[in-house]
Amino acid sequence: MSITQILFWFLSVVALFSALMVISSKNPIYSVLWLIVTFFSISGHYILLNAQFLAIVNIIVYAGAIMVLFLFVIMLMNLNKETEPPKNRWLKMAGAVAGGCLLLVLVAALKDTDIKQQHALVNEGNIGLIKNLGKELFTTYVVPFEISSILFLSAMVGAVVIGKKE
Amino acid sequence: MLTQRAKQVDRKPMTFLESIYLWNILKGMGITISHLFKKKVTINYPEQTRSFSKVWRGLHVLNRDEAGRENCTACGLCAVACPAEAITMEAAERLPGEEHLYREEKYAAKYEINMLRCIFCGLCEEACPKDAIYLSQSIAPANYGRKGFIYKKEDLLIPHPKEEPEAYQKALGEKATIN
Amino acid sequence: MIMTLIAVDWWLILEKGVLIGGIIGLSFFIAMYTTYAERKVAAWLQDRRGPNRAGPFGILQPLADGGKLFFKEEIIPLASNRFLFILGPALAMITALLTSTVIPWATPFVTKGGSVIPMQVADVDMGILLVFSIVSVGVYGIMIGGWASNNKFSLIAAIRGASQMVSYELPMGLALIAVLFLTGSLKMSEIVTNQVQHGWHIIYQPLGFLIFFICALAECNRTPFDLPEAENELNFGYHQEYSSMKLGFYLFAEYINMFISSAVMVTLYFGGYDIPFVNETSWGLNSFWMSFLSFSVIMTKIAFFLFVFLWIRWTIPRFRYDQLMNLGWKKLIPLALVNMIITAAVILLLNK
Amino acid sequence: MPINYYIFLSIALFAIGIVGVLTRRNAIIIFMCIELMLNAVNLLLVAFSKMHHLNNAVADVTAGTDGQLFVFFIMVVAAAEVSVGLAIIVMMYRNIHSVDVNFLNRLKH
Amino acid sequence: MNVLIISAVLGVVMMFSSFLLKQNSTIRNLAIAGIGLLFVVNALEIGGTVFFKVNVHGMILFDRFALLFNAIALLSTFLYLVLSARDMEKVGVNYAEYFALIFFILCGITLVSSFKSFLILFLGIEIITIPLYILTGSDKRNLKSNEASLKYFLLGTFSTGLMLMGIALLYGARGTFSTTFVDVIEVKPSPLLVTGMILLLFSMSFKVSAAPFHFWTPDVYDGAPTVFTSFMATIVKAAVFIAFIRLFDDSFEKLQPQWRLLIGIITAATLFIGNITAVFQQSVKRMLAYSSIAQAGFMMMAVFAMNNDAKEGLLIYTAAYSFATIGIFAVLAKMPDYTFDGFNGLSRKQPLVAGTLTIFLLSLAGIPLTAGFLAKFYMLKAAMATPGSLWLVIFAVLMAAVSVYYYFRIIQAMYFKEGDASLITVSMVFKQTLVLLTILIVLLGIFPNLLLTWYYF
Amino acid sequence: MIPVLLILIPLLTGLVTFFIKDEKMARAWSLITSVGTLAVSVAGITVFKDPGNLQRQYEWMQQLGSSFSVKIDGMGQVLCLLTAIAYPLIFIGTWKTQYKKAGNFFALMLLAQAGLMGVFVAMDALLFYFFWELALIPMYFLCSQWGGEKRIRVTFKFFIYTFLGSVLMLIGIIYLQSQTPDHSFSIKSFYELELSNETQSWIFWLFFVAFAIKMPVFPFHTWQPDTYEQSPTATTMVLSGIMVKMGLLGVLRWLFPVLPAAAYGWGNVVMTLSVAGIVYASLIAIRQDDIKRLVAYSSIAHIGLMCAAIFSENKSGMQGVMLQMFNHGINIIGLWIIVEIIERRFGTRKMSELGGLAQKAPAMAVFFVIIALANIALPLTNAFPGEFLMFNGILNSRSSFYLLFTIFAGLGIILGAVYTLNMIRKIFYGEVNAVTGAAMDLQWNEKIALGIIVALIFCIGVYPQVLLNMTDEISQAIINKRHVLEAISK
Repeated sequence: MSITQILFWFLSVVALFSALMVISSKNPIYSVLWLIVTFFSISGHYILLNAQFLAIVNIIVYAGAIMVLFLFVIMLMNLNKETEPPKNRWLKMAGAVAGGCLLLVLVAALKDTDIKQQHALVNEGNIGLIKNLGKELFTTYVVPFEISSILFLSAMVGAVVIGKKE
Repeated sequence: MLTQRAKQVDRKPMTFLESIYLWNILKGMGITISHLFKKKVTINYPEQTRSFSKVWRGLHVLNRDEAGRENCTACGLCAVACPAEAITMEAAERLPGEEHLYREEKYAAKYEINMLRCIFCGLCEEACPKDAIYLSQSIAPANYGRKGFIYKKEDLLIPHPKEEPEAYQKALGEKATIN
Repeated sequence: MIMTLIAVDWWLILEKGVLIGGIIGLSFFIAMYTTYAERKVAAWLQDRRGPNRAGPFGILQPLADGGKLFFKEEIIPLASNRFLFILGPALAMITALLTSTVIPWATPFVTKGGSVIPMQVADVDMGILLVFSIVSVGVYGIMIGGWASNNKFSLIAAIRGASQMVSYELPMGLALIAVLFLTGSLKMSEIVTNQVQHGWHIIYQPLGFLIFFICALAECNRTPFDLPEAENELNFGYHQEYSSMKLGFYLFAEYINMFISSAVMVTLYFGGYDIPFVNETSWGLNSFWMSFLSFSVIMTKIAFFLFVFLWIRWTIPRFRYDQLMNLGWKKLIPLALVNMIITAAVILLLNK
Repeated sequence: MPINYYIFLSIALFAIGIVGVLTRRNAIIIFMCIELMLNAVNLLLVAFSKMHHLNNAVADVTAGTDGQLFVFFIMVVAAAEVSVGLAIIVMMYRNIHSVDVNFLNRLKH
Repeated sequence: MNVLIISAVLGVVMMFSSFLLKQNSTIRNLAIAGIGLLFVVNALEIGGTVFFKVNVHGMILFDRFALLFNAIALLSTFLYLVLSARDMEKVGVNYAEYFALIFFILCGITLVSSFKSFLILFLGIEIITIPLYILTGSDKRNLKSNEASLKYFLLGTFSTGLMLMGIALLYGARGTFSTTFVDVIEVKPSPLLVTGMILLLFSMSFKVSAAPFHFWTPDVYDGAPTVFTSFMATIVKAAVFIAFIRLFDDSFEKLQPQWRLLIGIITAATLFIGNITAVFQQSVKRMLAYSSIAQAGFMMMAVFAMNNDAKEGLLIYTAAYSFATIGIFAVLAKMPDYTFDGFNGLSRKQPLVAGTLTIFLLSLAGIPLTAGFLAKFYMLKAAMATPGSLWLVIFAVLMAAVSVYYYFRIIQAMYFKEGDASLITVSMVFKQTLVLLTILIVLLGIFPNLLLTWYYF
Repeated sequence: MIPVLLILIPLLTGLVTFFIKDEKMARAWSLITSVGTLAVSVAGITVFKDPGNLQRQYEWMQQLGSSFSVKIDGMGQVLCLLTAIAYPLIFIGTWKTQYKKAGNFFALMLLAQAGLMGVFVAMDALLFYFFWELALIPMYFLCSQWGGEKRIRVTFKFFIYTFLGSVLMLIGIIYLQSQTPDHSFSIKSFYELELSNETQSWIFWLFFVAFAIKMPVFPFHTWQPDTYEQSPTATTMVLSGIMVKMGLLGVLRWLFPVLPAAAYGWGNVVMTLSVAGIVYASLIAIRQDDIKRLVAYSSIAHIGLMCAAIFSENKSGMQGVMLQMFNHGINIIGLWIIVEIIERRFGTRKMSELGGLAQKAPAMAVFFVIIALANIALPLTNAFPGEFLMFNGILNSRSSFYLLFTIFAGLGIILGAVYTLNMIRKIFYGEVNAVTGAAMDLQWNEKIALGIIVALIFCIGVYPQVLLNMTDEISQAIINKRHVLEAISK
């Protein structure tokens, strides 16, 4: 067990546990908080993989912006109380079973994939550093980058259309 | 208009430069920073007290004469004059052998001023025919309870001029010189 | 297992541990004395004297305040969410402290053995972005605290604070990008080195600095953007239900934030530990004094900025909420964008 | 790290997200579970990108960069989606004061 | 490339026009002129004139297929705007923004019709769907619209998640996001590859509302303002189908044994559910929603068959389906009553409109001499060419016969039932455009080469 | 050029008719144009019968392998002539019938004619399918708009039935096309196909169901009586007089030569169905009170006979069918004209409410009796040679059950005589009642129409050779083709 492995297992357990808490918490606020924990542990994984830029962006975008918005909305809606009426238990069970089945199927399908002997480079490799990513982003991927600006424009217009009081 | 400092309100729409406020903010900051170098007006109070004006009306004092006898005859004029009805008293007959204590045949056995009611107007002083009560230059100290603000005769009486001359002089304050 | 433990570079851990401890201590110290300075400066600007009872010139005042906060009764409202109620101030404090990790506090210190100890906890490749990410997480301290109090004033204040911080992060980042154009790196150390070589960024980026500064004010919830704590509207803001040291944490976190943001501004625009107009490396000082000197230089600059923070607080009145948002979204962001574009254009022209 | 671990970890996260989507009724939480799914994908992509980097770094120094850039794009899109989605949820809430998806049956009749 | 860039620019222009232009009619005319411009530049690109030389690094390829589809989509959009742009005023106050969103969607459509990289596919689909969420919910005071929007949004993002997982797995297997399949497939393809492909298949089925992933469609189409339903049920859906076939043609052609049966089942289920459920609908709008599912089933046959006929046929199908459905929706938007009975006796009040509507319905039902017939014909022909698909073809035509039932209910209502259905004022231009649509449909139905020659130009 | 004209004239004039608002004008216009069509048709048989005039091919959808290829062969001549004659007859016979929006009515009628002509002359499978549907759509509108009370439901049933059949046929067509070496829809390529027996046998049903529904053959007939009953009579005439021939033509031209082995294999089944249909329809017809339904069932019986005769697979049967296609069309139109008159005059179609018309309207009675007797194939009437040939064909068929088929078919004829005579008795004889009391005799237009029909009945009854000459070659060709292929498939 090297430090890296310990960290990997630790982060994985945290990620899975908090993800489970996200879907099982009764209080939406707790769900949000657990989700933030998940994001942090995923960021930890990124750092482990030496994808520093993504780790930081993940925190800035997801934890720092997206989840804040979620928290905002939940707080403004005052959903802190147990507002979710008990759902049909069978339906819930069915959902869980369906998800579990999907997991099983995926795991079974990918269990003996041909690349299972391969490794992901941990702690090394500098492709995750901003210099390399930036260079690639603004040369090869400049067209998608510009296209995503269209996406943002449309989302902006959309948010205005939806949000503006009439 | 008297001061000539009134300024006509200007409701012109702001120009762009004005609307970013930057210049005005800098001006304001200049004003505040200039105060950094101004003389501080604060007085370090307990160490350094501020002198009262000559006409300051402070705590009441029940006066004695040179021999240390109380001036008050419990006539009640002060109580009547008091607009806040802060003064109450009870009179008593001077017994023989108490001449060194009280100047007249009648004296105030009990004399109370409720300092929470008192407005320090000085009318009691005006009303007193015997020069028995006057407002000194000290201020009422803070206290923890209401009771403490009802000043008994003992609290009000000026120290004895013979037995404690320094305290008497101090309590007399500048009032003495006026009289 | 043992081999793993042996393989760990304990010396590095020790070194970093000391550095971290030092910086945390420094942060606390500065924060404490900023509270003192706040009162002092307020007094001076208002022609008063300020606290002067505890110790000479009142310099023990922060200790007294701290002591008072420590010994006050801890009140946790019944209807509040106990865990989150405690988590809020803790988060605020943690995020405030974390930011200092990437700031280079002084020139590296070279030991006798020749090993170089950078005066920086971590020279991360992402440098300034890390600061941003931590700052962006800092919102949660306020939000959770405000919400967990179960008090509508707290909630409103928390939401105000959070939206304000989220909004002002944008122009801040945009202003920063112009700086990054100049340096070509996100590493804090390189940003400083670049300034040592080419002059401070404030010369090239006055507008950018102004925007950054305004945003820093807003990020720290300082006047004129102290809407989350607008006493006359919201009783006391998001920490209304807090008392004792939890309140202290919030207040402290704010001052630490001020300190760190001053440090960031100094690093980004005012050359970090660089002394202007002179070439200090040629003085032939030994490494320790060099570090010490540069550290005092950076602290002086930080102190100046802290003073400016306070100065502004006692000069400018609070904004109205809509004005705040207008300023952020309609003025600062376009301005920052223009700044960014102009910078980019100029750089392109000069490079041609 | 063997790539298998990453595959299973992210598939597990993905499945948890799906279960959340299927079992919860609160629209916001469903939305959050979707974000969780996206994050699982991101993690997997990064792991794969490092895997390909390890395999191909000799031939191409930037091998695997595209995976991380894709993650970047996913994050970008997720941000845009969130802004729109929350706007929709809030609009909904304004009208019916609930975000329970089980109330979304008015269209059925 | 022309269309992509210019439509993005036009979207921005429309954004600004909301506060620069006061008159709604000016905004509308500007938008229509913009689409016209787009059509022209697309035509120029087909002719070989490309204004913008952008190095796309092989991520986008504007081949004939894409350009031709763009032409169809733009023409449909043009007609759609001419017919329905006026009705958007009733939806809400953000008139110009709606157009801006439509232009952005057109950007997305050009992307999904020409992608060569999963990244572009993903971005394109998102650019299409995000504005659609908005347009669906744009009738803010209407609860149904809100709900439709939320439902669409949740399920849309969910399917995006599936798609991304698929893409991730494919990336793991191949190490590239390019859709072109250079790998030599061994006897047993990698599980990663197959799983990824299946996830992509599911999510694309979601987007095109193929059963069993169709359940959002009726609600969303029903809840959305009718003008926008028209757009999303036709042009957008067609675009996603183009993406679908492109994806499977480029990437998964060699995996055919893995997906053929699955797609066959999906196709059959889509046909079945779409047609059978449509029969029981009382509201025309809802019926059209189910009919769109049914038509999607037919279009799925192109994916199933995946040969040259399928591609040609899909082009015809998109054109035929879009033209007809746009026309029907345009009329529907003018109806005060969306039930079948609401159409009673329309032929007496508005013989011309009823006549054109009949042609549209006949085309949807696949009656010869309309484009709809040829479209279905192509699909059947394409499917027939793949071995072992006869069951599907027979099932499809049976379902086509079922579809006649509900399409003809409208015709019956219009012509044979007593009633006084009437339209909210229709302009002369509206009628002329309807006639133009009719002519297009019939022309395409008789001379499909008018369109298809350009494919082989 | 002739076949193109036959399609174009009604098509274009029909489109024009939509815009004629005045009823009189529309009626006159459509009559004139239909006479024009008739003239062209006759010209095609007589003056311009060189192949160059009877054949045309235009480029059309080459990519699909389809072309606009039309040709009038012997069978086409008969059927085109029938169509061309029938239309003026129908228009004249129903001259007095009032229609709402008459312009549309006549326009649709003419469009249907164009479709029918197309079906009869199309030599390209896709084209054939096009016209097949094109003929259907106007009929649907005609029946639904101008029909009786239950028209919408009933005609819808009719439409769905036929549409379903036709799309199944479409599958067959597409399949065959995909099997042709040159991927062509032309009839030539189809004829040259050599498919395995199994393939043939399932494709056979795809086609046959479509044709059977159209004819209709026994289990597929349920739409027919209702539709005939509910449709306006003019439309019913087209339906029963001409349209059913589409199915027969389909079998003869598109089924037999293309799928000979299957036709041979399934022959017994089809014949059984047909014969069962004859008996079944006749029995039901006996029980009918409604004249329209009675005629409808009698039509089923006749068509059943024709279908059986086709599958008898010999020249006599084939020729009989082709002859009978024409005769049946003429006869049944005549019947319908009278039914229409009765219905219009008396407001009822129930035989039980009528009676004694022979006294009140002797001219009508005469015409009716002649036509009715022709319908049951009395010698000297036109149906006699046709039915004779058909029976001959069935009797000579190579099916092992030929005797059984003949007996049952003959039984159908006898039953046909029963219900036809019964009808005559009930309507024209017996007591005059309140309903028939105010009857008036035929008017000029009815007299003209019925006169022409009766003339035709007798002409062909006496000298069927004209028609037999026309069909001789084609029926021989069909049979030959079959024999050749049979030899191959053995």
